[in-house]
Amino acid sequence: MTDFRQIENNLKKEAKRLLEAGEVAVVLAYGRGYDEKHPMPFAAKAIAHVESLVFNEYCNFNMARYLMRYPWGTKIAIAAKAADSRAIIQLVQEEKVRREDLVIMGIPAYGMKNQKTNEVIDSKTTGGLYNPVIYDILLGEEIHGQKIISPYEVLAEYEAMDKEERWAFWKKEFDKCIRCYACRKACPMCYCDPCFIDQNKPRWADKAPQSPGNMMYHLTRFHHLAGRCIDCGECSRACPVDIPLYLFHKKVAKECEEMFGQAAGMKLEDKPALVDFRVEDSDKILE
Amino acid sequence: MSQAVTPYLEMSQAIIEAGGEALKKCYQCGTCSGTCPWTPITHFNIRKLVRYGQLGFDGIEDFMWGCSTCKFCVDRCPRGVEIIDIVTAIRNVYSGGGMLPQSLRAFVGSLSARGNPWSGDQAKRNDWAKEKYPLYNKEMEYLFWTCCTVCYDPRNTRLARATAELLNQAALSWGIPSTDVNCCGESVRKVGDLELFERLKNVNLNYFQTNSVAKMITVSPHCLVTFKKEYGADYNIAHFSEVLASLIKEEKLKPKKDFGGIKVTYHDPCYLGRHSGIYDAPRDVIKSLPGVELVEMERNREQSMCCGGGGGGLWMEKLKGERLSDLRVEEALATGANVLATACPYCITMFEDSIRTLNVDDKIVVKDVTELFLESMEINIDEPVGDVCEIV
Amino acid sequence: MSRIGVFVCHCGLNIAKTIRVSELAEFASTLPDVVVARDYRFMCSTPGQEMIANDIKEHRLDRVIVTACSPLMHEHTFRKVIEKAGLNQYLLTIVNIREQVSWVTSDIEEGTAKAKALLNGAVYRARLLSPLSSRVIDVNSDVMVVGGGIAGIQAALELANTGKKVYLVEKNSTIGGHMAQFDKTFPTLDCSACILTPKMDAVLQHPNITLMTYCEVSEVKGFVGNFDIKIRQKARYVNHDRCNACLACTEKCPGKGIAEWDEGLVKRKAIHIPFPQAVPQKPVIDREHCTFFLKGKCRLCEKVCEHKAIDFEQEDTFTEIKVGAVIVATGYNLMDTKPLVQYGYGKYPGVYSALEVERLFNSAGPTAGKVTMRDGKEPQAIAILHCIGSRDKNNYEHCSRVCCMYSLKFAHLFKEKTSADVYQFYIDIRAAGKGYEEFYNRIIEEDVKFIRGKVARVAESSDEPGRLIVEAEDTITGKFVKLPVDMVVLSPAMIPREDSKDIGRLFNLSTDKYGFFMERHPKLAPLATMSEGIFIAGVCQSPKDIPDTVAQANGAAAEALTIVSREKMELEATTAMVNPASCCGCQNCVRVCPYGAPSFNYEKGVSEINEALCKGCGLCASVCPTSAIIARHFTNEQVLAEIEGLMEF
Amino acid sequence: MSFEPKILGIACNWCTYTGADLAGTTRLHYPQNLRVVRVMCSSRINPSFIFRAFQLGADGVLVGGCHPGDCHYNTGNLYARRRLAVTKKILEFAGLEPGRFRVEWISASEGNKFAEVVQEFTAQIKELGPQQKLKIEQLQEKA
Amino acid sequence: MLKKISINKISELAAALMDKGLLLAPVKEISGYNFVEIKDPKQVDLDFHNTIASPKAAFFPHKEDFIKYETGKPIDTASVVALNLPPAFLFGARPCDVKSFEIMDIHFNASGIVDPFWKQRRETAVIFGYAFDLEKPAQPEEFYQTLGIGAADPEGSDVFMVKKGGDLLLNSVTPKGEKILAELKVLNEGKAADKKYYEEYIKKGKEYKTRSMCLEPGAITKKLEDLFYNTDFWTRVSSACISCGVCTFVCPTCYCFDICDDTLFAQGIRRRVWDACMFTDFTLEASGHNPRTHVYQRLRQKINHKYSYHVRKYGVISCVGCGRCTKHCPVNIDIYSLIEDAMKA
Repeated sequence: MTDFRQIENNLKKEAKRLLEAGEVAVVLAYGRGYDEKHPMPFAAKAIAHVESLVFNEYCNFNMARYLMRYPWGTKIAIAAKAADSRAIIQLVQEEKVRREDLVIMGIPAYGMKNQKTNEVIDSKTTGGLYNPVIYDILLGEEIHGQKIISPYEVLAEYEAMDKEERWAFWKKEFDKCIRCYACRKACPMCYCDPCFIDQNKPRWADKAPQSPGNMMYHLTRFHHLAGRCIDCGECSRACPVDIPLYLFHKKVAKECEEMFGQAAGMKLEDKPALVDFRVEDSDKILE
Repeated sequence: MSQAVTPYLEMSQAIIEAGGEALKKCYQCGTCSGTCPWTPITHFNIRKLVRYGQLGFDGIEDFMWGCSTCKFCVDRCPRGVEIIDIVTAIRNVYSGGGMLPQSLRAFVGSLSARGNPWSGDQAKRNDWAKEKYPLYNKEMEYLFWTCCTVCYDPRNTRLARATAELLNQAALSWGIPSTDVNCCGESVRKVGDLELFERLKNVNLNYFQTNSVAKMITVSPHCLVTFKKEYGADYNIAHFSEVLASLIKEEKLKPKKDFGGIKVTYHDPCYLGRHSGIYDAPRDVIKSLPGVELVEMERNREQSMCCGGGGGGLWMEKLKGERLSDLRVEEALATGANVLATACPYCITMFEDSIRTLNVDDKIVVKDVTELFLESMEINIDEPVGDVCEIV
Repeated sequence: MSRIGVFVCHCGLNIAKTIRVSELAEFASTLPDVVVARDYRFMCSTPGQEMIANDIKEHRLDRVIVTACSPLMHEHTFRKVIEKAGLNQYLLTIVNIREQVSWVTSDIEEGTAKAKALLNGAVYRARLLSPLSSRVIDVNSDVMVVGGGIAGIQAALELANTGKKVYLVEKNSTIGGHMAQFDKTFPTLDCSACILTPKMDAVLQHPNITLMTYCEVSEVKGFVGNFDIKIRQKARYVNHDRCNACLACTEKCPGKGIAEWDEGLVKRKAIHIPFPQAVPQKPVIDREHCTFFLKGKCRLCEKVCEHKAIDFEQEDTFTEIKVGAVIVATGYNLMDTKPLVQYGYGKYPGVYSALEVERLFNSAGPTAGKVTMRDGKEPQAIAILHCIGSRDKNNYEHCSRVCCMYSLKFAHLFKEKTSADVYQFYIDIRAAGKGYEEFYNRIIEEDVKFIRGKVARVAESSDEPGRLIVEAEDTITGKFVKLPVDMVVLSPAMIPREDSKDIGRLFNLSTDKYGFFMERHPKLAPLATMSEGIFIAGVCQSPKDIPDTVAQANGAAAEALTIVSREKMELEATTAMVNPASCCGCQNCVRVCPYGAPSFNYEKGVSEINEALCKGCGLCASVCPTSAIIARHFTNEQVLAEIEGLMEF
Repeated sequence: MSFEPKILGIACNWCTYTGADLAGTTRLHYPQNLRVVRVMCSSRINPSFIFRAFQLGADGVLVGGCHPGDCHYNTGNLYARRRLAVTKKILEFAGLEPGRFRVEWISASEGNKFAEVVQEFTAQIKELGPQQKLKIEQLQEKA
Repeated sequence: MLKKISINKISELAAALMDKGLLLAPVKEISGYNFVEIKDPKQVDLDFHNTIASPKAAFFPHKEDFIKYETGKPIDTASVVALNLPPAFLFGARPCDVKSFEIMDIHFNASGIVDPFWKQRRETAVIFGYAFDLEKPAQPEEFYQTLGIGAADPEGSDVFMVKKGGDLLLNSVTPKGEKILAELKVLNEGKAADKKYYEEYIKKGKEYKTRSMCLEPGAITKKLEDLFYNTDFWTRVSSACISCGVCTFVCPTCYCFDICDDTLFAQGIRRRVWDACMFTDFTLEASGHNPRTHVYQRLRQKINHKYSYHVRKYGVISCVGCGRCTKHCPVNIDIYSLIEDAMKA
């Protein structure tokens, strides 16, 4: 199991060093919350703040979503677990942040827990990677030897359902949605302001939190994240009515990987899938 | 009988299904056969083998065993054809029909019965260690994976002991696998027996999982490539020459003895060089030895010539004059070196044979880079030792 | 609220036969915002058009819907009609009830129902139409040709002969390109200089051509019809106006530099002209090898020059040039074969690259046409190796098309000038031009030996020092061949110039993975590019021989004329624009647009669209997640409304 | 009387729309359930149009574009191919019958292909029956 | 009157209530409990601590249709949606939630401002309050004691329930409660011992400990007013906030809403939907100007509205300390620590 204490100390040591050397203006990591089980995303700007940095099995926040809050060109150090590092790569690909402005503190973590249900987070709800895909400093020992289980295995059960059953499942789920938009705000890739759903000209969907409007909002969001979603599972954890959004995003990510041969946020030089094309994409993807 | 032949496409389809997908890409330009070290000295012709595979002509059997999977042709092929996969697929399709040559039957039989190609007793796998070295357990950092050749082949057990000594000298936390592991299966896979390879692989995978192995060190490049490419799990595995080179750089191990100005030439084993891209680590180790001058052969690094041991070559009988290891020893002698250093148990075995048959053992001797370094630390591991294990 | 006029056409019986047109008009009048609904036998006829014009004035209509034939037929006619009547031409929607309804059904019920649905969709859409006006820009009539090889020269001459002013920009100190290096050309064995120098001279003399050698493009701004391009004139340290090309300076100069023109076979002076027939025939000083620049003394050339043309203080100068169109013809290089260690180029002196051999044959070359090796001896056996780097996934996958032919030419010249045995190692002989196969047969008859097998290795011969051994498998016999030869000639892959990616970036040309420029359409528009007004010709687009290059140069000249022959140019009106309030800075539009119309403004953090480059395809509007991009005349609201209208009944 | 589906067609101006006109000039008959919207390029189709069309009660959506490589704007339909493929996978995973959304490359000269595709697609939609899933019944959710 | 029923017979009570009207009771869901319209009596499950979303949706639903109309038709053809709902039984509301209805009544039911929809729902509904289990400790997020709410305050409920071992005591508080308890045949009479147990339970409820500090409404209001321009404070406390709006949607005392028109072809409905001050476009004006673009401004507004402006205008803090906003905040921002910080700042 990951040694959280060791990572926390390394995090503090590195944050202190970076802030003292003035290499970065802010360190995005995890801070103490109102109790042990509830840490908070935390932006340490001064040496004094380093003391309240913390790392335990509940620090599931994807800090990449805070990168866009700082003006272009600010030097930022960011704590990045496996999925977060993919989010950073995707944001660099989309030029929302520059790679040279970032000091990525990679955290190989295994055995993180979902705060609400206390289950151990595994490849069922996330991309199934344990080691950060990209990092400048590594805060812990790389994790090796784990049996590689494809994150898409959890889909088999839903893909096997026939379409009526699956429709009933999704309609029930999306009817629960109260349009609090926490999924959109929790997602590092959803940085559009204003979002398409907030607009009246054109009016894409009804405002009422009932099936037609909810369906339109969620289906369009799945499309906007196609080839971009890095499967960190933050949207499902933020949802107050527990809609399993990670399932649908995973399915779209799986299809995109099969059709376009590239997974989101894995390589810096890739271009996001839907703003790119290959002449030899086969027409079979349309059948 | 009539010279006309008709393409038998079911055969090429079977080859493609067995992993020879790249068969379709070859446009017979002849680069591979021009590059292959075997073409000038034997009747084996890799281009003809692929051609027969493409059209399913019969008569393929008599020259499909010549390839020693040294990957020189794959690196040069202008169409990027994975030729080794084609050779493995052809051998899988044909060996299924009992076409295995006589010299390989014993080797495959021993593997399926005893889990190692040397007909050594499974229980005697760790006898080379004589209980001096610990078995691996969860707390240890490294698993020192002992390849069957260094366990059973008398000459190569010395390599295992040398490595073990150096690991202790460097005070690393390591252990050797228990006797319920078996061969990594590289050679049997290249010989085409994929089913036997799967069986051997699962035994090892099971051992790795139960002991939650994370980091491994091996002395055999063949095990290195197989664990990395065919075992489907991301193991952090390194060849001992890399570990040794970094230990020297960090000054954890220092050579003492001055060799007095001897000339050493280094032979790049195909599975360490071309297959894994490790060229400099063994050279750094040699350069760190006082009183040693490293001389390079004309065919070195990416252009290195195969010793002939790969792809089951170690166990095949080769006619005199048709042995690559002989040519390679002559090339080493041409550089005026008195030590031929290398970093693979297969190469050591082949070169030992060649030096004996060319009876030049007074002019040149073959040593593993590890043995050389151990010698420089003046540690003697050659107690008078009887025959380690009876070859049944 | 809008005031919509609906006009249904019978088109004689074409529509009226399977659609109850009066019922359709009656249905139209019941729809909200429809003020007048009429049907008439021929809407496109003059009385029909007048009816529309009158109704616009009388009922103060602000939207017109014509339900008739396909918009591809009469949209322009009706646009002109409503424009004359004072209504903006884009406030019109055509409903296609002939080609897509009446002609494709025989059931009048079905036809009328579909017509109603289509009309309803049109009404929903018409409400949201907005007036648009298209901009007109004037066009500069000059042309710039980048690259002074045979392609650039040919294009410049064609354009100049039509009276257009041409700026020919060449990076080297002379025009002529690689063709000027050759001795003979296949298949006719014409002397290369004899057919090229007249054209080079014509370029020099032509009043309409401004020749700018030793110059590079440094910056490109503007768009089709209005490019302004900054040219950097590299310092020559020789004042070409005063110099009368007596070349006295070149004899005296002590400086020694590698002669690029002779592929480095010999040295040349610091102050030099590349070859005797160079155009302009005036020297330049090469800073790196001039003893004055290196050590601060000498200045021998200055002393010798009677016309005081030497000027060591010269600086790079920049000039701004305005042109309407550009032809890029930057040519090619041969791949450096040193990394392919197996062939020993650069290691064994007997291994030559093709261009080096061209210089050996050339009478103005280092050996004045005599074939002598680097050690001065005449080769007894020569091996010419094909496909070195070409047709090879690890280097360049394409076939360079011309190596087979010039290898045959070499074989002929070797046989003619030496008594050596000549061998060719090939995979396939590709002789597909006019007269090429005949040339190949002629060479076979000259007793050149062909071995079918790609060479694996060139090694030093151990028993004959100084000679080379070529190792390959003769795939026809299956034998492993070890051929002792004196000279090995490599035919390296033809690749674009190393700075082709920078030129691409300057002119917004995308390049393939090797650096060849991407044409707009491989079959139907091989000379146009994605940037309007920029054309390409010659090997910079893909490997080709001289005849094809000249043909492309003429084509590119014609295409450039289509732009510069007009004074004015009308821009599309249905272009896209960005609403900065909604733009979230994701730059999707910048990444997808093939024309480079959107660009990202980093200060404001929003995208902006250059309407001159926008073709109105709407791709950026559909990839924009926040619907910030408005695709005029096909906005999101209009399309959504039309869909809603179509689905109502 | 038998179920008459409402099918939305979105056609690219340069190829499919011209192909449809050609089907008209050659008087090829096909069922009239298709209602066509003309856009300048298949890449103009925003996937949200497709979702919105099904919400507004379309029983089937047929998108027509130029063959890859023939697009008037050169790379438009290559982007569209990827975006519409993702749209199709999303609709299928949500549970809509796969047969209801179809993309066809129809060039300006393939009038008969246009007629065949519309014929075949309309029959397929008739067999699938009315689309109840995404359709907004009435604005009032059943309390 | 006091009635009694054994806990494992709850489904019978639920069935009885379902015959009389709409039953809303807590039901177990994936990561907690929620008030749901009960379809099958066995769903009701009372061993919950508190629900994820507050029961405000019973009276202030996510979506309320006001007016139906047809575009293009004259205005008088539009029709106001008549609301005739069966009586609703809110079963198992905790004391802090019941108190929240009192605060919400100020806005929806007070003199002068009457929302007919809220008013009708409130009047027809019968609230079955349910005391917290005093043996179990309070949840770390709760701090209703600070707001002067006891763990077993019966005020505001029509019937107040207390758990006694395996039984459930139901005591009527209001006439409406009396009437319903009388009608429910399935309940049996409470004994004197039960009555005494009930009174003691209520008294003990007062001392029940949750997180608390002495919070005199005037003091916090004064403090917040001084703090208004201290942007460092607000930036620090809001640095983690992703302004998602979950806290306002689960909060029992947040009542902001947005009016919008949803149209389909010619039909149109004007309706009310929940809105949140934390949404970025909450204060977006038609001109495009948005006075509160930054996260810290929105968080400052939320805190000030509840602890400062509401007190100045209505004299009571618009918060009941149920702790839901802390429990369900995706980034674990805790309103209690924030108020503590504010008091110290």
